[in-house]
Amino acid sequence: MAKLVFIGRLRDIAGCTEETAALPAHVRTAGDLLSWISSRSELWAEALAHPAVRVARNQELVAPGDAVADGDELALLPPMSGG
Amino acid sequence: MAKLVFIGRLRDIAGCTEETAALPAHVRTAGDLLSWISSRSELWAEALAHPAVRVARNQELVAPGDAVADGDELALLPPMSGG
Amino acid sequence: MSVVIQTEPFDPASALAAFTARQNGEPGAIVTFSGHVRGEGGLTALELESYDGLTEREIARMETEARTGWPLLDVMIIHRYGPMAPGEAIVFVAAAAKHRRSAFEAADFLMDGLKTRAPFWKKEITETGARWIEPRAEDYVDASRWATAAPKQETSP
Amino acid sequence: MSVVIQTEPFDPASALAAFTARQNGEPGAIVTFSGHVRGEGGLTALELESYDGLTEREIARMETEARTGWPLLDVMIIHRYGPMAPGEAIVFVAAAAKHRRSAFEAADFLMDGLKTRAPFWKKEITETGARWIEPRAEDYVDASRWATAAPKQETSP
Repeated sequence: MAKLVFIGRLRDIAGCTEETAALPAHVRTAGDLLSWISSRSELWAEALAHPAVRVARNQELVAPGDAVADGDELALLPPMSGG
Repeated sequence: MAKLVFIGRLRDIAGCTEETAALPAHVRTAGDLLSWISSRSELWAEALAHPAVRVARNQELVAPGDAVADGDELALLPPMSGG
Repeated sequence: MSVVIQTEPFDPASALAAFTARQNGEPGAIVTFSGHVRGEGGLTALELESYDGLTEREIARMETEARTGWPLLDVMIIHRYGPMAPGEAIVFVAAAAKHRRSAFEAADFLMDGLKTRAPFWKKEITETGARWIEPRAEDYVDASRWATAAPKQETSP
Repeated sequence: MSVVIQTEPFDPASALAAFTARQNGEPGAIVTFSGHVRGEGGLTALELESYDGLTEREIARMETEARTGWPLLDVMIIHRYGPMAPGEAIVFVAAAAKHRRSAFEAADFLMDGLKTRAPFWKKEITETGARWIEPRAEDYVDASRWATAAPKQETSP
């Protein structure tokens, strides 16, 4: 099982802060994770289509090709904006 | 007669702050003034050769082609540097 | 060098006082940026969300990038999160260097990075509701200026 | 808007406090530059000479150029002259705008102008004597950046 963390406006879409989920066998990378969540609904697909959407694995930013696995804390991050 | 004012390191060369001088007939512009003062000595020629040397007429910056005349306060300004 | 992420309000002038006081007289140039909540469009509050350790770590990484790219004598970054009122300071960046070009460029670089790469998420709260806001297109364009050329090192003292 | 030329020492942090206090919450971005006397090379004092009305008038002209070139909400310039000790502030520039790019560029522009076009003349006083100093070659190069292209206007709010 992995812990999915929803940040910012993605939390509004998820309707919750966190979710414990079994990653399907085909979800092996951060990019796979985004595709998988995108397939949940049109709303998710739209929200994750922005090129600045990122994934953090155990609170470290990862690239789309980086591995994700059961046991990870996987955060879905909408476009960041400080300042 | 014109009042010549020497600023910054040009005062060190002049040896005085101000000088009252009759402008020669051929000194009609700020550029003429610089040439005239340059002819006083090698030291003056060197000091006024820097392209950032400027003339102020009655406390307004003027261009080399601008007129100067008796009665003016003519300041010779070495390269400016604030900040 | 200091990076502080906090929910408490802070005063940019006091931050500049502290930053100046901790210099040893070496820097000729100190550039600061203060970002404030703008009260336009009926905004009643701005709320910034952070994400645990990621936020502080990514900002510390930007600070390291700035010090690698420019010959800086000191850097200070203060960033607020949580709810803020119009007029209040969100962010303060100070960069000290011998000469002004490095201080200007590093502060500019840090702000472009904070606007587009700092793990914060912003919600505008108005009388009629709330909405998440994201970097403007210009923010991404500004940030891209630094990717194309390595920052300059000073060529003379 | 304010331009002050003075012999008295001043504190950049207090200047930023005053500048921030006189805003009405509109500016999102405030950029400041503080220039300090560097104590290197055995410097005991820096002395800046001004020239009567010319100095204030030329600096006011630069301030107008900055406000013409960028959509600024406020500008503050404080410039000292006379003798100054190492570590003391020589100059303070603050620019306030809705967005940061205008504030950064205007402050940068003003400093390049002050370094090369402000009617001040600088003398370094060391234990072994005094010497007049002039802009570095880089200062003229920096200043020439602004002559080639008209400053940008902001394209969006």
